[in-house]
Order: sequence, then C-alpha cells, then structure tokens
Amino acid sequence: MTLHQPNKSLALLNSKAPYANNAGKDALDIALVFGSFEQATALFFQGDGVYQLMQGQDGDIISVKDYLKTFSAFEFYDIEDVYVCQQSLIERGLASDFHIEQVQVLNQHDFASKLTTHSTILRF
Amino acid sequence: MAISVEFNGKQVATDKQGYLLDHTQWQEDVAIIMAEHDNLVLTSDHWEVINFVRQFYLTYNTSPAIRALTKAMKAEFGEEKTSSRYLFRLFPDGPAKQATKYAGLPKPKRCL
Amino acid sequence: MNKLAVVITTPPYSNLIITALNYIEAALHSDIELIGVFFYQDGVLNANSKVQLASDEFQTIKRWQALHEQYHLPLHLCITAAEKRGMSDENDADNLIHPAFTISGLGELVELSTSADRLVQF
Amino acid sequence: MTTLHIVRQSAFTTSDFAQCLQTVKDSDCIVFTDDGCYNLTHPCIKQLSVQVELKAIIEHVNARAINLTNTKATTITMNELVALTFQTDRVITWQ
Repeated sequence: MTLHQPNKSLALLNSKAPYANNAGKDALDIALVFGSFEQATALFFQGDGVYQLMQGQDGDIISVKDYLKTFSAFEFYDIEDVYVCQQSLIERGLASDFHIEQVQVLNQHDFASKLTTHSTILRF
Repeated sequence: MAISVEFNGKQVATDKQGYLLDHTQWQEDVAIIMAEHDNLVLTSDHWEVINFVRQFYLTYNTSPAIRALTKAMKAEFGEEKTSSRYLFRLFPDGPAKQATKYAGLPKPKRCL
Repeated sequence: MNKLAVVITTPPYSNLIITALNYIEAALHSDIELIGVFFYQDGVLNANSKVQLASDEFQTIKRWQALHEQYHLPLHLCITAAEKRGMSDENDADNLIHPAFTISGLGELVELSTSADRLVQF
Repeated sequence: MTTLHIVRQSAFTTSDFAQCLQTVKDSDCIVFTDDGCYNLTHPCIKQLSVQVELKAIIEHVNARAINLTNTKATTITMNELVALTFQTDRVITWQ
C-alpha cells in the first residue's frame, strides 16, 4: 500500500445532526480507519453537523447507539484536527460548548480555507 | 461454536463466532470459559488486555482497532507490554478480535 | 496518467445514480485512469442482484456489470454497509451480491484515496 | 489552488447549496447537476460575492426546461465535468 504521501489528507465534512440517520457514524468509521492507517484526517462540522459536537447529548434515551462518545477516543487514532463553522453555530443559537476539547471554531472564511487545504473531501 | 456459552450453570447467548450478544451479561468466568474453548489459559497479562479493552468500550462505545489499542495502552502499561508482537503472542487470533471476544464485547466490524 | 477514484453513496433507486454512471463512463472514455469505485452507505444497494426494475426503466445493475466486464473496473463493496442492508456473502441463500462486485472494506477506501489523484463522491 | 463544487440538490429543498456558498472561494468552479440546476434561478445565487465559474450539465438543464438566459451559467457536457475534475485541485460534492 502506498501510504505516507505527505501531500495527501482527508477532510470529512459533516452536515447532518447525529441521531436521525447514520451519516455521522458512517463518516466517523471512515475517520477511524484512515487514522488507523496513519492517514492525515480532519473533521469539519457545518450546518446541522455542528449538533454532533454539542455537550450533554445522550442517544441512549432514544435507543440510538451513541457514537458521539467515540469522539473522545480521537487521540488514539491520531485525529487532532476538528473544526466547526462559527456561522452555523450562530445560526442555531449555539454556544461553543462541546463534548470534546480539541474543537476549533473558525469563521466562515477560515473554515473554507482550512477545508480546502485537504486533497480529498468527503461530505456526509 | 455454539450459539451460547455456559457458565455457572447459566446459558448466555452469543453470535455464530462466539461473541456475546449482550455485553452486560459478561462476567470474568465468561472469558475463562471462552479461552478454554480456544485451549488458552488466561494469565494476568491476558487480563490486563481484556480489562483494558472492556474499559475502552465502556468509555468510548467502540472496540479499539489494534493500533488505537496499543496507543491507548502505552500510557498505562508502557512500551514493552503494548507492542503488537507482545499482544499477538498473548492473543494468537489477533488481539483486537480475541480480547474483544473474551471481554464480552460485540464482534468488531468486518470492514474495519 | 491522472488517476481517479469514485465513491458511490447514492442508492440505485435514485435517479441521481444515472449521473454517477454517466460520469464514470465519460471518465472511462477519456485519457484518465479510473482505478476503482467504492460503494458505501446506501450506495451498496447498487450491488443487490435482487433489485427488480421494470424493463423500460434505467437498468442500474446491468450498467455496473457492463462497466465491470468491458473495462475491468473494480467495484468495491463495503461489506459492513451491505450486511446492514441484508446483503451478506456468508452463505449462498443470503448472497444477494452481484458477482461483478468485490467484497471489501474501508481499508480499500484508504488504498483508493492514497493512490488516486482525485476522489469524487456521487 | 481551486475547488470544484458539484451541487446536486435544489436549494428550495435542502441547505446543501447554502453551505456550498459559505465555502466557495475566488476562482472556484461550481457545476450544477441533477436538481442542483434549479439553483441557477434561486435567489440565494445572488449572494455569490466571489468570482466563480458557474456551469451546468447540459442534459440536466434541458431535461428540466431551465432557461439560462438571465443567468451567468454556461452549459457543459459530462466529458467536460471529467476534465474539470483534474483542472481543479479537489472536489466537493454537495448532495
């Protein structure tokens, strides 16, 4: 396998809220596998995707397996870059109150700039 | 492999590969009996890994892939006890798969 | 030569899949190398050989089959996503997976994304 | 370094195109396919403050009887979309 290409990196752009469908979990599975293969991987949250980061949620209450707990294990998969779109937070009246620590809030311009530093972008 | 495992006179349901269907039914005896099926006697070294994998699952809602497992264990047990050679010697069928099974956790996904 | 890989997350019953197939066909006819297609999420349903379509509708699986046969295009199926949707390769009775598709996993997506110059999602 | 945006959904139905507009940068290229073609007549396209190329797949526009005369968009073929994939540096599909 031709790994360790320095100019290659994956951005996963999350646009869906966590519990109605599997989009967030499907993106997470990709992130964990890319991390396990030592591929540079970053997570971006935009639109309703920002709900995946909010503190205090509990899928168990509605019988959804809560994959959000797995976000706390990112360090073991070498996933360090987690970005959230400030504009999307503002639109939804949300404060920067996240359930993991390494989230970076970026304004619209910086969010777009950071996203487009990645060679591959998949959106879920 | 039976579709249940018996311990202390009780039947606990498993999938075809012998993984518990309900991880809350797990007790240490389950691991011992599963290991016996595989002709393996669990030592304290095995238990360190089994307990660690179980704790990882309960904390993060996912079983760790091998690289994540070694990385997470390193902080607690040091370099020597977390090399993949060391872990494969303990669990010849693959540490992620086998320790996960003995820890009563769901079978790791095939595609991962 | 430029290398392309495609990720399919669109199910076969969506008309959007026609666009994906047309794009892939255009790529195969151009001077780029299409190294593989990876099916994920509802996209794995494209491999379901039991999907029935009226004969006057767009025949998705026949198009995939033709692309595979004519161009030896690798069609990788995320088996976990397939099993979740009732398509398993474990025994013949349950095996709804069309033989043009290869049982695969997310490791293959890593391989495709590292080998390709562009990865496009449809 | 430019990005190719493939927009496949109508902004009258989903927020995909709105999010695309938040992300698009100067010299990027937006290609409308499928119901994304309806966005050429959506009011939000006027929010575009950056210089981008707007293109739409010709069959997708014609099938939907969309009139491009009052838009800044040009039509392209699927072959041209394939070529654009490599003329830009990366692709985001908004679907």
